Parts: sequence; structure tokens; C-alpha cells
Amino acid sequence: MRFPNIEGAGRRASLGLLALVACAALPAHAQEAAEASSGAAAGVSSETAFVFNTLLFLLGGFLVMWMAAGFAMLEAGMVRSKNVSMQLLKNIALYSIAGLMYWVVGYSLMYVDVNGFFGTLAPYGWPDAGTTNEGDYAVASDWFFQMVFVATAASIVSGTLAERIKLWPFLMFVVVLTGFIYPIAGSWQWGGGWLSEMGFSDFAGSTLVHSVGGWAALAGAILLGARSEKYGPKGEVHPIPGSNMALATLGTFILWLGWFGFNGASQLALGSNADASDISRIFANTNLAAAAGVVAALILTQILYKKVDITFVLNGALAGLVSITAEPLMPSPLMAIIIGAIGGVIVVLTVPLLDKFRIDDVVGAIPVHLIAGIWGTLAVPLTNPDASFGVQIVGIVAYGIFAFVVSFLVWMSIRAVIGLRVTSEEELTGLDIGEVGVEAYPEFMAPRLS
Amino acid sequence: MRFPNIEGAGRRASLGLLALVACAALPAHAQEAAEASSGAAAGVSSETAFVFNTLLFLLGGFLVMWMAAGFAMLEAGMVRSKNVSMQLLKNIALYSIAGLMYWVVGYSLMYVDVNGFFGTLAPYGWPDAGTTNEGDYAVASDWFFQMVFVATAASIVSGTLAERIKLWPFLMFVVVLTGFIYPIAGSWQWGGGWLSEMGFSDFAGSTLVHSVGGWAALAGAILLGARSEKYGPKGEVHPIPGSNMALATLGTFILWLGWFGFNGASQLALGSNADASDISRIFANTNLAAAAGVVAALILTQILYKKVDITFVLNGALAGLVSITAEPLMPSPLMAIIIGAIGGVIVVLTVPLLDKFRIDDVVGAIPVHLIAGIWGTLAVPLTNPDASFGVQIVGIVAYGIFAFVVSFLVWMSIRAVIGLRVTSEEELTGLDIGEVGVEAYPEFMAPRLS
Amino acid sequence: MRFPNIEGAGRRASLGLLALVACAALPAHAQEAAEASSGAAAGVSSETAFVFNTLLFLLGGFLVMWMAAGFAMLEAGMVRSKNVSMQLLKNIALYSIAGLMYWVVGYSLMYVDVNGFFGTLAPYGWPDAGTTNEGDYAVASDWFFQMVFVATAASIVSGTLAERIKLWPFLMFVVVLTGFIYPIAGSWQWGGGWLSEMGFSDFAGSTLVHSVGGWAALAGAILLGARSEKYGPKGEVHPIPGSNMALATLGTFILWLGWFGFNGASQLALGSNADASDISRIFANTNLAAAAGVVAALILTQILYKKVDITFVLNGALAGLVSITAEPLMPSPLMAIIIGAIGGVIVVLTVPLLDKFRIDDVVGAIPVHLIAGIWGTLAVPLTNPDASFGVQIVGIVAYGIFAFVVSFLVWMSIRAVIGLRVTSEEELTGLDIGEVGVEAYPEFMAPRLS
Amino acid sequence: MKFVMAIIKPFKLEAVREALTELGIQGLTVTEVKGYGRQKGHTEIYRGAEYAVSFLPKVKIEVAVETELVERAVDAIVAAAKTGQIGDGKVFVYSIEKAVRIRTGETDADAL
Amino acid sequence: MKFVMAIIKPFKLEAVREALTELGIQGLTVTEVKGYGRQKGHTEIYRGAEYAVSFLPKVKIEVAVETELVERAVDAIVAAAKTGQIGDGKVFVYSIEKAVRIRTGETDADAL
Amino acid sequence: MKFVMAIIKPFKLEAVREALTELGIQGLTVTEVKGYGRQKGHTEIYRGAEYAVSFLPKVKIEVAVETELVERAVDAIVAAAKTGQIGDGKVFVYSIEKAVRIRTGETDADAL
Ligand SMILES: Nc1ncnc2c1ncn2[C@@H]1O[C@H](COP(=O)(O)OP(=O)(O)O)[C@@H](O)[C@H]1O
Ligand SMILES: Nc1ncnc2c1ncn2[C@@H]1O[C@H](COP(=O)(O)OP(=O)(O)O)[C@@H](O)[C@H]1O
Ligand SMILES: Nc1ncnc2c1ncn2[C@@H]1O[C@H](COP(=O)(O)OP(=O)(O)O)[C@@H](O)[C@H]1O
Repeated sequence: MRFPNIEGAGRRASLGLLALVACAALPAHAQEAAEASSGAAAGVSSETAFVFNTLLFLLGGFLVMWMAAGFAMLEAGMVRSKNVSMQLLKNIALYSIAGLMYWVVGYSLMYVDVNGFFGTLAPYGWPDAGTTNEGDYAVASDWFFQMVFVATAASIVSGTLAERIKLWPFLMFVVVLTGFIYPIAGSWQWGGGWLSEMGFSDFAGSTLVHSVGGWAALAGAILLGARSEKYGPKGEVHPIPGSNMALATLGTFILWLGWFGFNGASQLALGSNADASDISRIFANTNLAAAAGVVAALILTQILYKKVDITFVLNGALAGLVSITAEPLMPSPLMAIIIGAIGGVIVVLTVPLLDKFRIDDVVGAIPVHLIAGIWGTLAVPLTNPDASFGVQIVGIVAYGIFAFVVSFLVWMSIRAVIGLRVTSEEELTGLDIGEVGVEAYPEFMAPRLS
Repeated sequence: MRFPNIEGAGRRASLGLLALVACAALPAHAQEAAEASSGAAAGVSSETAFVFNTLLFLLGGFLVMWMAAGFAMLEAGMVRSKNVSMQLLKNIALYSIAGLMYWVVGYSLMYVDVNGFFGTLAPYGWPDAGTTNEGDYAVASDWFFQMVFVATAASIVSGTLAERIKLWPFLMFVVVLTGFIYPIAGSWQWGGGWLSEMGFSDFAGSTLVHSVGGWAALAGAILLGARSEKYGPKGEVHPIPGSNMALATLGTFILWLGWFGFNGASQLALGSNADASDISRIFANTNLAAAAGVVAALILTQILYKKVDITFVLNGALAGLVSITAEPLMPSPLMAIIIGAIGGVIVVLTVPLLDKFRIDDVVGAIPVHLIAGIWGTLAVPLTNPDASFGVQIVGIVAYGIFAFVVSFLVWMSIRAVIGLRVTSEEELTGLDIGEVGVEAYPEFMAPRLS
Repeated sequence: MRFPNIEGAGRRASLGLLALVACAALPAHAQEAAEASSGAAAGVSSETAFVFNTLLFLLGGFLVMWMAAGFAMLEAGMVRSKNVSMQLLKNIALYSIAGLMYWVVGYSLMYVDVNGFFGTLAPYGWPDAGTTNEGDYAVASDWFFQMVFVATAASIVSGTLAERIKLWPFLMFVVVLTGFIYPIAGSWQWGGGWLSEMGFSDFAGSTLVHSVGGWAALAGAILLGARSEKYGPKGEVHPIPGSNMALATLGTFILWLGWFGFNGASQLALGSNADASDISRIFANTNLAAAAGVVAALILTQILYKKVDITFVLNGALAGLVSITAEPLMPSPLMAIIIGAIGGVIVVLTVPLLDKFRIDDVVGAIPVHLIAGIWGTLAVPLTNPDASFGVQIVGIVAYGIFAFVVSFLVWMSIRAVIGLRVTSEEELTGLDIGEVGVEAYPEFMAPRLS
Repeated sequence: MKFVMAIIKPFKLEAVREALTELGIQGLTVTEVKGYGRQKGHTEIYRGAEYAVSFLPKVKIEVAVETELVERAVDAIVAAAKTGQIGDGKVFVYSIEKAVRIRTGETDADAL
Repeated sequence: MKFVMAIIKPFKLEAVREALTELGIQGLTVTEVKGYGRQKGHTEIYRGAEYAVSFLPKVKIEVAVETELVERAVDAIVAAAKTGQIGDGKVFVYSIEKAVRIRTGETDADAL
Repeated sequence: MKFVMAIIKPFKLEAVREALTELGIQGLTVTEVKGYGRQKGHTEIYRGAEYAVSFLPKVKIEVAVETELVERAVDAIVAAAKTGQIGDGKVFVYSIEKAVRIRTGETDADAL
């Protein structure tokens, strides 16, 4: 969220001001509008705007909640069938833990009395039932909308570390990530903290959500090591095809749909002509960027490999989406297309790069969320005059250091105490039997030949 | 729906009054709001409120409609692959039949001129196209929202009786359930009937929808008997793993998403600050309860069985949702978490219990919908001072007797006339070949070894 | 969209006028409303209406966008597993290309300065961020909503031609279809062109979207020929069962859900009691028609074939939806049921008919979209007094000739230049290996023994 | 040493395994197969067109036994797999010259 | 009595079955297998990395026949399964000592 | 000519294939099977009830070799497939009377 006069006031705190300004602006709108229509009150009453804003949070919130299913399906499709139950379980568990932790401490740490670097430690509540809420939106609707974002960061981690991490160590990390790392990081910008003061700009979270998740995943991938079959002794890459492209595609479509909530509702207000128009721009730009990511990956893989790799195309859609997330409002359609297309190119080029470093990222989450997230954040000044490359880089670096270092330490501690990795025998037979006890496709399970 | 002054006026009938009261209350709100914002009319005009209310029904309605897909996927994932087409077919058929029957007689029986125990028998229609509707919401939007609830009850039955019931007898029962049993039961409370008069409280249908469906399923399960392989001669339980955990998880996420419509739109009004705020509470509480159900099942299965059973975790989410459905508005976040967590515990403990009685419930619908539904209804007085344990128990018992006895008689009649169960040979080869003629996964079909 | 006084003004152009009329009508409504409620401003302010209209486009838009996932799942389920990746790839690619092409030229060609037969050739843009948009809805929201419709037409083609068409020729056709054929066709009616002037009536696109897609598919199917195993030398039909009924059913439910956006938001306005009420009628009618299509196909296949073919039931739902799309507003509930049920019957009867002509339509898209689309368009005058059979037939024929002939020529040109069909060896091993390089279910792939 | 190969109805697998275990046979290998035979498949209709399903799901059991056990193994399989309905399947017996247990290198009778 | 085992290309299954039926052979058993041989698989690229698919889908047909029929059965299979392209597969023949029809207990020739 | 049939652990397939290729063996056929044996399966719990998974995934390799190669083929398989853990599997050898290459009609040694 950016609003000229209140730059840096953060994602939530700004809303009060925003509404004030919007209301102040009403008479002017009203005048114009009055010319176009015939009589009657022309503006949006403050209570109507309250309902609109709340509705935006609820709509955006349920769309982003739906992304949890998208990650679950995408990841379930990209792992081998012997690890599918585990991947599904991790995803529903992490969404649940994220929701609980964000209530226990996350929201307060991110938004309540932020001292520049973090907020307070306390569970969050909402006004009594049946009462009129103060402010410009219902308190619980804001909580709901902020909450659903948290799980996204954790889903990214889940995808990268698939097929070899134990269940409980992973869930422990999720507790820390969703209760502490993400909220603290979030407070710097959306909580109105130091980065927001500096003028950093990240509309819906290319860096705050996606890169933070990506850094946490990277730290984990380094400490956890690759799946045992993935790299040969001389660094040869042994591809391990995912078990179900239909699920992977479904997951991508779900994420794409959810992203309208992710980006659109990050406008944080729907109660005026200008807000509704901005959200509409965001919807259109978001879709164009994703489409461009798809087409870029489609063409590039055809050129590079003579065939189209569907997994890259799916990643391309997501990379387009992540790229536009830092600034979905300001770009013209053409700029949205360019930003998204570059996202698609990034994925196709950086997936093999990670393999060079033997960083085993099962679903391509690091290219999609971390690298495209950085690109998207860097691209903001191209279309948003209030953003500067310098500050954007400061933000990217600050988040990178914080998220990577803290995640690394947390992963290290968990590894030291209870270990991270399943035994190589369990890796072989599959985590579904070892950790979950229920195979995903018990009737179709078979050794993989080829 | 509960509204202090008009307790007992029912789910639909109350809305007119509600709006009156809400409007009467507006000046007060307006005053507060006026202080916060700058000038302009502060309240929500009646026509704007009409649009908001209607929109709530449409949004809630399409979310609950989507639950039909959730049940279909969940159940398709929990049956063996040889019965998947049948399960899918039953689900799309039951949703369709429910929608038609609710038009033919259901709605009138539930809401039109209810004499305390049932309404009138007549198809329902809506005002002409292009006309302004009287009341506080569009007539057809209310019908649409009420309609989508009906299928939920029938889906519950479908899940319990999977893998052995014949198609047409099942669909016949659905005709009676959705056209008569559910609407009559609904009229007692939401139609403003005798239970509503008594002060029974069931916000979105823990008892009215979920327990009623659960009782109907229980009656069917008793008369139909268990799947032939399920129980050994000495009562040993032979687990029959579901064929596809990815579908089961997808189904659970769909249901979770749809539940925001189920509970949220049961507020029945969006046209004021207070209503929007209440709906926001409902969204947040609903999510917390489901998350708590997941985490409770996760921890409990780990403790009891040393592994996490993903099917229990999925059931835990749903049990959390069912538990909070009777009262999603009043609980504080912590109470929502507790109510949902107990739901998750209930499922893990009662699934094996049903097996003790050799009641074969393929998807765990009875624990999730009936038992957690009872728990949710009993929990209302914990947070809602207008509810009393006594009346809640009266309601639970009344619905139990009515739904169970009538369902039992209907199942008996169908069994007597055309039989309920497929032949044991058909059960062996699968209902897809026997009843549907199209296997769900023809290329992957294989005998199940193990 | 139909509005008595401005018949023929088209789908988008009419909105300005509509709003004028609606506003003019407000005082009357207000009066009625004022009697029902207690004081306060009764109408909807123009800015509030602006937000409502925009919100309708965004809601409808994301629901229709979701249909892309529905087509992908439906088609993935109806092809053999060796062609699933290809089918998924085509669907995500076509949705992306449609979105880009509609920006490059499509929208302008359809809506900007339409000369009766087509508009202008130019990319489309939207007003600056943060500004108040003129008109009755946000410019970008309208673009978004119109854009998502385009992909639907292309998805239809994708389904019919599955399992034998090469990737790039298909995508080339999509470029032409979504950039030129559909927009030009659309301009005749929704762009306010000649058919709209004549009084043709097609509310949400039974003909404009579904039949146009169907004609393009038919032209392709004729030129491409049937799958090699499909027909025996004496014209025997060799059924080729789809690989995954769960995906096909999921896809159908997704489409059903998306259709509420397709039909509902085609009302184009939500900012008044009458509009909200009309949309509610549309939701209810749309659901009744789909349900009736299901039940009709269910009963008819039982009678004809002694078993229920689930693929026909799924087609029946879609045929019900397509049938009601030309006029979802005016029908009474009973008429909606009849219109939808006839759609369901059409599918069951015309699928075998196509086989007689050796037209190989893998998913039944021609019966569902083309034939039921014609039926739906013909049925408009049954309930809408402003429509006439004569004009409806003129429209159907005009669209048929245009879409079929132009598509045929385009397919011919592509075939002449680069060919359409994969080699018969590739057809045998599957397009996933030949065109995509990634099998959809690598672990489960197996030769099909039937 | 002999090899006994049986094609049976899938749902009889457990019974056959138990019958063999009672004879002291400690190992066997199972394959999912499709069988064509006197037991006719069924005619299905898909999208209005008929087609014959002539291959039916069966299970193949392969078990290596010492020669003196063959008779009893065959009888046990026949007894356990029999329903009396067409399609019950076949048992085939043939000689093997050598058996090796990979883990230990033991051969022939010791390998079973 | 002999056992004929053939590894063929999957799409030839139906032709082979018909050819055998014409000889009066009333039963056979089919298994999905993967074959490695002179017919090289293909190189695929997945997420930017190459890998060889060296096992190709094949179908295994097993049919027990009376000794005097073997020659003709083998010829029929070869004729029906042949495309002339590499990878057409193999036919193997070996002796079996006994066959039993589970349903009736009939043995040997009567069991087929 | 002999037929070597080996039941091995699935993840050893690649190693075994390479070992056989080194002997100059150019073809083999692979089947997914389930094995029952001394290697006990595991007990699982599903929805609160225990059940034994007694069939474990194995891979069956079938390779026809000339008689003089048999010994070495068996040894190569045993060496490559061995982990020393229970469940490593078995190798069985039996005679075949005839082999035909479908593509060319070549027989016996030439067919391999
Ligand atoms: N000659 C044969 N060779 C190999 N397998 C056979 C042969 N005949 C039958 N079978 C297998 O045995 C199964 C049962 O045979 P079928 O003729 O249907 O019934 P029955 O064994 O009762 O006579 C078949 O499905 C097939 O798998
Ligand atoms: N020595 C062998 N033993 C068992 N099966 C073999 C052997 N050689 C080949 N096969 C099987 O026959 C199939 C075809 O063999 P291949 O060498 O590719 O072509 P061709 O039979 O035309 O020479 C292989 O895929 C494999 O399944
Ligand atoms: N008598 C037998 N006949 C056929 N296959 C056998 C026999 N015994 C064992 N097998 C196969 O060999 C596999 C390994 O045998 P097992 O007894 O578990 O271990 P090990 O070979 O180490 O003694 C089994 O899973 C089964 O597939």
C-alpha cells in the first residue's frame, strides 16, 4: 500500500489516514459524479465505506486462504507418490499452525505498537459481537486478512524441503517462522517500522512474504542437503519427476486465483471510486503479469530444450505473479507484461543454476519466490516514482540478512536437538510410510522404473 | 442467527425485524462514525443495505455451493478406486436433486407459513425480473443461500454409506431428505417454529444441518450393514485405506473455504458496521476452530499411534468447523480454539468407537458431523448468555429422534421395496463397473494387494 | 444484457444508459423503500453504485477466471493419461494467450468505436492509478471481466481437439481466435454492432461465447480428423475412456461455480435493488438449469443404457449451464429447469450422433457448447418478450457462418504451413512425451489393457 | 526344485497366501495381471458406444518350492482359490534348475 | 505342454489375442512390463536437466498350450506382433509339467 | 538357453541393469511385483485400527541368456542386488527351449 502523503505509515496503520484523505476528497468526486448522474447523494457514506473495506478484507482473505490448497496441490504434484501424504499433511498443518501462531503472538508483534523493529508480544482479540467497530474496517477482518498471508511464507519452505525433512522439526520451524520471523520482518514495513520510514515500497509482499519465505527455505535447503538420488558424485543432476502434473496445474490455478485476493485486497480499501478503480487495475495487471510469465516460460523452454516443460510453465505463472506483487498498481498493462515475463525468464534460467550449487529445491520455490521476489521489488521504481532503487536494495538486503540468518540459526538448533532429516531408508521407502502411516495412493503405489 | 430482542423469530423471518432494529440503531452509529470521519452522510442507506445483504447471500451461497465439490473430492479420496466414479456421481446427483427438491417443496415447507412444526407444500418462486424487491434482500438470493445448505446434509449421508449402497435407492432417500426431512427439521428453528420459540440456538447449523445429516447417515449405516471386508468374525477391524489422499485433502480445503460462506453468511445481513464486524469475527473464529481441530488431531494421533494419520487430521479440520458452526460469533478467539480443538479430539476418539459397534462409516462423517455437531450445539451456552444447556439438549434430542426415526423408516421402506445394497459380487468388483459403467481410473485400475 | 429502452446498445455501451435510467428510477424505489424502512437516505449514491458495479465485475471476473482451471481439470480427466500433461499445458497457455491478445487487440476490436462489424485495432489501457474513473464502473474492472470470457471460447476448442493436435499450431489458432475471431463476433452484439441493432438477444453468451467456440472446434475437428483408434473401418465406434473421472468431476464443479460469475455478473450492474434482485434470479436460475441438466442426463442414460454414464451426467450439468446462459434472468424457476433439462437431453442424444459422422470430440464440447448453445439461444423468446425467433435464428446462423468459415480457413492455413497433427507414432506413445517432455503421472504410466 | 505359478482371482490372494504358509512355505511373489479366458468380460457403454472389456483383473502368484512339496502346494492353492465359478484360474508347474538367495548366496533348497 | 511367453509392443496386444484365438487358444494372461533392449529409449529434459528413459512400456503375454500347438502359436504371435521396427519384442518357449484348472481340478490339456 | 528371473529390491534395478550390461547382455524385461517373505512388512494404523502390510514392493527382472553366460549373469545380479539386509530377494534359473526375435524371426542365441 502506498499513499503519497503518508508514505511509510505502513500497511495497516495507514488505513485510518487513508480514509480521512479519501473522505476529504469526496466532495470533489461528488461534484464530478453529480454531473454524470442525476441527483441523490453522490459519495460513499463512512459506514458504507466501512462495510466495503471489511468486505474487501473478507473476500481477499478467503481467496488467500484458498492459496493454502494451491500450495498443497502444487507440492503434492511435484513430489513422488511415496511422499504425497506427507506433503499434504505438512501443508494443512502449516496453514493451521500459522493461523494459531499469528493469533498467539504474530499479529501483535507485527502491528501493535511497533517500535521500529518489532511490536508487542500478546494474543490479539476483537471487539465484542454485535458492537459497532471503530475505524474504517472491522478489526477481525483485518486480522483475518493479515493472518492468511503468513501461511504463504511457510508453504514456500515446505515445497523446497520436500521428500526428506521430518515432520515435527518442520512444524517446529513453522511455529518460529509464523510466530516470530515473519511478523518481525513484517513490522519493519507494514507495521510502520524503520523500512517503511525509509520509504521502502512493497505493495503486497514480493519481499516481505515471498522472499522471506524463500530465504527461510534456502537456509533449510543448505542445512538439510539434497535428496539422496538428486546429484551424482560428479555433480550430475538426476531429475526426479513429480508424480502428478494434474495436481501441480490445479495448484497453480488455485494460486493464480488466490493472488487476486493477495494483491487486490492489499489496496486495503474499497470504499471509493478511486480505491475500486485501483483494485481493478491491480486485478488486470496481476493477470497480465502471470500470463506473461507463462508465455515467456513457454517460448523459452521451447527454444532452449526443443520441448515445453510444463513444470517450468507453471513456475512461470507463479514467477509472473510474484514479480508483480511488489507493485501491482502503478504499472501500465505493457509494464505489467514485461515485469511478469522477466519473472518467467528468471525461473527458467535459475532453476538449473541452483542445481549447479547442489541446492535441491523440489518445487522450484526459491527461483519463484525468492529470486522473482527480488526482481519484483527492484522493479518497483520503474513505475512508482515514490520508490528509489537505493531504498529498495536496502530493503531487499535487510530482509535477506535477517530472514536467512535467523532461519539458519533456527534450523541449526532444531537439527542439533532432534535432527532434521529422515533416515536414508525412510527416504527410499517414502515419508508417507515412515512419518504419516498412510500412503497417498495405496492402490497405485509401485516402484518407479526408469 | 440470534438477535436479542427477537429471539426465536428464526433464521429468515427475523431479517425484516433485524433490519428495522438495525436501522433504528443507525443514528447512534452515525454519530460515532461522524466523529471519526469528515462529514457526508454516515449511515448505510436502506437500498445500499439491501444490496449488501443480497451480495452476502450470493457470496455465501456460491461458497457453500462449492462445498458440494469438497464433499465429492473428500469422499472420492476416501473410497477405493473401484468405487470412485460412483461416489462422484452420487455427489453431483445429490447436489442437483437437493436444489430441485428444495424448489419443489423444501423451501416452502421450511419457511413459508410455518405452523410451528412445518410450513406449506408448494414450489417457490421469485419476483419478476427487473423489479425492485421488497424486504431487506433479494428474494431469490435468500432462496439460493438456503438451497445450498440442503445438499450438505445429503453429502454427509453419501460419505457414510459409500462402497456398498445402490445408486437409485440412495437417490430416492436424497429426494425425501432434501424435500422433506431437512426442511421440516429446519422449520422448527430457522423457520421460526417451536424450537425457535423455546430459545434453541444454532447459528449456522451444527445440529440443523450437520447432525440431521449425521442421524440420517447413522440410520442408513445400521440398516445397510458394513462393507463385507470391514469387520472380521471376531469383530476385528480391517482398515480399508482410501485411494487418494490428495483428493481427500483438496476436498477438505474446499470445505474449509466454503465454510466461510456457511457460517459467515448465516449472519444474514451485511448492511451495517455491526453486521460487517460480526461477520469478520465469524470468519476469524471459524478459521481458528478449524486450525485448532487440525492441530489437536495432529498431536493426539502422534501420541496415540506414534505417527500422524492424515485422514484424522483432515477429519479434525472438519470437526473443528462443525463444532464452531452452532455459535461462530460469540466466542473469543481462545474459546473458538478450544471449541475447535475439542472437535478434533472427538473425531480421533470416536472413529474407533463406531468400529466397536461395527458401524461402518467410510469417511468418518458420523464423528465429524453428528458427534462434533452435538458438541458444538452443547457448547453454545458457554459463550452465548441467551442460550441454555437445557434448551440445547431439548433441541439435540428432538432433532435426533426426528431425523433418526424418520430416516430409519424411509430406509426401511426403500429396502423393502427395491433393496439398498449391491450384490457382494458387485461390491467386490466395484460399484463403478456395476452401477456406473465407467471406471474412475481405467488405466490404473488394479487389484489391491496387501 | 437487455434493457427495454436501449435494446441493441450492447453489453458494455449500454451500461452508461442503464445507470442513467436506473438513477432516474431511483426516486420511485426510494419511496417504496422508505415505506418499508425507517428514514435515512434510501437510495444508492452514485459512487456507492460505482463501487458495487466494479465489485461485481471483479467477483464475476475471478469466478470466470477460475473456469480456466475447470476446463483444464475436465479435459485432463477425459483424455488418456499419456496426453494429460499436454492437455494441462494447452489450457494454462490458452488462458494466458487469451489474456494477452485481448489486451493487444481484442478488447478494442470488440468494444471501441465499433462500426457495426468490428471495432478498432489497438492495445487497451486504463486510467492512472489513484484517480477517480468516470462512468459507472472502473475501466479496468470491465476489461478484466470481458477478458476472462475470451479464454472460455478457446478452452472449448482445446477439449474437442485433444490427444492429436500439435502444441504450437493449436496455440497459433488460439492467438487468432482470442485476438480476432471472438472479438469481432462479440462486437456485433455486445459491442453494439449490427446484431444488437437487430434485437438479437444473448445475455451471457450461449452463442457469442459457447457456440463460437464450438464452431471453431468443429472446423478443427473436421480438418484434423479423428484419433486413430476411435473409429473402425466400418464406422464402428471404439470408446476411449478418459483417465480420471475425479478430475473430470472436479472440473465440472469448478465450471458450475464459475458460471455464477459468467451469468450473474453479465447483469453488468449491482448498484440497485433491482440489479441485485436480478442477479439473484440469475444465480438461482443458473443453478436450477444445471441441476436439471444433471438429472435429465442421469435418468436418460439409465433408461437408454441401463447404467448411468457419469461422463454424460457431467456433460449434462454443463449443457444445462450453456442452455440457460442466453437468458438466465427472465425464466421462471420452472422454465429454467425445463431449459436446462432439455440441454441435458441434447447432450445424451447428440454425442452418439457426432460419432456417426466420425467427428471425434474428445470431451463432448460440441454437443455441450455448440448444440446446447444454439438451443439456449433459441429458447430466449420463450421467456423474453423482447426477443423473436426470427432474429435469434439470424444471429445463430450469422455466428455459425462467420465462426465456422473463418476458423476453417485459419485451420487450413496453419495445416498448410506447419501441419496440425502429431505423427501416428507420437499419438501412440502419447503427446506428453512427444510435445511436452513431462509425463503427467510418470510413476503410474502403463500401457492400457482394456 | 519346482516353480508353481498360479493365476487366481484377486480377492483370493490372502486365502492362498495363508494356505501356503500353513505348508511351511515362507515366500512368494505376486503380480497384478489381466486375464483372458472362458470367463467372458462384460460389455460396457461409454458415451453411447458399446465396447467389450475382455481382460479381467487377476493375480499371479509365483512360488518356488522343493520338489516334494509341489503336490501339496498345488492342492493347497486349488483348494484356497476355488469358488467354483468360471474364471477361478489355473496353476502351472515347471522345473527350475537353480535358486539363489541374494542376501546370503545360499542356493537351491536353502534359498527358499 | 508348453508355455509361450511373449514380450510385445502394447498396442499389438489386441492383434495377438485375436491371432491366438483363431488358433483355438481360449485363454492367456497379460502383464504390463517395462523392457530394456536394443530399442533405445529417449532422452528427456526435466527442469533443465537431461535424463535417459531407458525402460519402455511393453506387454508380456503368457499362454500355456499343448505341445503340438506351440509352433503355430509362436508363429501367430510373431506374425501379429511384428511391425518390423526395433523393439518388437521376443517370444520364449519352455516346458511345463502340469496345469490345473482351479475351478474343476482338471489337469494338463483339459485345464487349458 | 536359460532364463534368469530375479526378484530384487526396486532401488537396485539400475545397478543390476548396469551389471548385466557389462556382461554384454543387451536386453531384459522388468515387472513391478509385490513380495512376501522372511522380510516382514510393517504394521500400520489407519483410523485407529492396526493392519499388517505383508506384501512389499519388489522388482522382477527376467533375462534370457545363453547357457554359458548363466553363471556369470547370476553372480552379477547377486553382487549388484545385495545389500545384506533381509529381503534382498532371489534369483531363479530355468531352461527355455526356444527364443524368437519378433522383428526378424531370428531364433535362439541370435534372438537375444
Ligand atoms: N492357456 C492359458 N495360458 C495362460 N493363462 C491362462 C490360460 N487360460 C486361462 N488362463 C488364465 O486363467 C484365467 C481364468 O481362465 P478362464 O478360462 O476364464 O476360467 P477357468 O479357469 O475357470 O476355466 C484367465 O483369466 C487367464 O488369466
Ligand atoms: N535377453 C532378454 N531377456 C528378456 N527380455 C528381453 C531380452 N532382450 C530383449 N528383451 C525384451 O524384448 C524387448 C525388445 O527388445 P529390443 O532389443 O529392444 O528389440 P528387438 O526385439 O526388436 O531386438 C525389450 O524391451 C525387452 O522387454
Ligand atoms: N519361495 C519363493 N518363491 C518365489 N519368490 C520368493 C520366494 N521366497 C521369497 N521370494 C521373493 O523374494 C523376496 C525376498 O524374500 P525374503 O524371504 O523376504 O528375504 P531374503 O531373500 O533376504 O531371504 C520376497 O519378497 C519374495 O518376493
